[in-house]
Amino acid sequence: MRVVIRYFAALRDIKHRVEETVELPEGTTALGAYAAMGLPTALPVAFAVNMERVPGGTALAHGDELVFLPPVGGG
Amino acid sequence: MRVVIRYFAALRDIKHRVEETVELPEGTTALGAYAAMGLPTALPVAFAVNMERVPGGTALAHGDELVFLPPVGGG
Amino acid sequence: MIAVVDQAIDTRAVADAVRDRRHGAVLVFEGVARDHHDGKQVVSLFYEAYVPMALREMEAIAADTRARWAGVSVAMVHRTGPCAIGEPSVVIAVGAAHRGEAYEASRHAIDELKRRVPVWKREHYADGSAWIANKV
Amino acid sequence: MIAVVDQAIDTRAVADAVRDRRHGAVLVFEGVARDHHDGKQVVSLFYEAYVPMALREMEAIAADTRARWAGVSVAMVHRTGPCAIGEPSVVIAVGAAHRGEAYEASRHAIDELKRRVPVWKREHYADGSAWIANKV
Repeated sequence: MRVVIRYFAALRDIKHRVEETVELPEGTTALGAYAAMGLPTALPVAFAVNMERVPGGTALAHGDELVFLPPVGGG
Repeated sequence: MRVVIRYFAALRDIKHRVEETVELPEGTTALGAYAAMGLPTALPVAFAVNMERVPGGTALAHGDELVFLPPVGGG
Repeated sequence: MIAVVDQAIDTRAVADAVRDRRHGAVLVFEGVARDHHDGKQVVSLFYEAYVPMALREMEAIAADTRARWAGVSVAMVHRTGPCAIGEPSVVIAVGAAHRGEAYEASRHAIDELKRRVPVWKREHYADGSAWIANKV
Repeated sequence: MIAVVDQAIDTRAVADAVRDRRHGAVLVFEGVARDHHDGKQVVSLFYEAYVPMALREMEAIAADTRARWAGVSVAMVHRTGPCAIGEPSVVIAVGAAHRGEAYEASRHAIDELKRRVPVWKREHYADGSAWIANKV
């Protein structure tokens, strides 16, 4: 299945990219995708699928937009 | 002794004046001056002498500026 | 900036008076003439002030606020005369390093202003008017 | 008005968006870029946002605030990109019939914005920069 991943803040710095479209095995979870992208597991990220916060164990579906959310700093 | 009295809000409406200079016997208190001016004793006024809030029993002095303060409504 | 003015208050100028590079929060309170009170339709407001004492009290409130919340800046302007519905009758700006103290200091300043600054409000209705005291 | 903008926020426009003849209080919170953080000198800030989700979250916070404090109006604007010291990075305006609910609703809105809206802040120092998370 194909998933769009967008990167922000520290993750954008690490990946040197804003967005990418990746092929992942059916059943891959948000957390699984994070590991598959080779991102540091020590980072306390949250997950958003199609702009909804979801638990890391959430299974992705074809066409999803996945974003890893580092701790926010707005305001 | 001579005292300047200034009127505001409901008291200005009653007295139809903004300010007057009156002669009062030595020892007159703020409350005494209020009664002497024929103002309604039912009104819950406070007293300011020379712009300081004072108790009604405060004796006035020559040259004082006396103001009767109806309940405030600023803000 | 502490002032009593007899024309429209320039809210931006009051806010700008508290700006400081060390502040992370600027909180601006506007008390606005509203079109109703205790179920009655209000057409306009009129404010009267014992101006020199009002300024003294406002200065005292600002000083007290700065003493309680160290490092905050405070500006307060009250209007007198006629005030149309929707126009601010009072503007209080507080600048602070952090938002918690900005909210607390601002609330303290407006509560004290309403309690002790010698300003009186007359509400005008379609069929008359009345002097309205703040609830204590 | 709910918006994410990449230029200076027009605070007056945000405040004007909540004005209503029924409101007696308008409270405007500006979060401002300040020149220090945890003892370090800050030269400037840079904000990055996941814009469509940030807008969704801000809309949800505004709706929640209006639901909790019936009758209040809420407007929120966050800035992205570089933000100079002294400039607002966020402006939240709340209009309410009475000041008590204006203070509570405003505080709720900014606390929620800092907790859940996907915006990130990079602080620039004389000798580098760092992404800074809000304290939870």
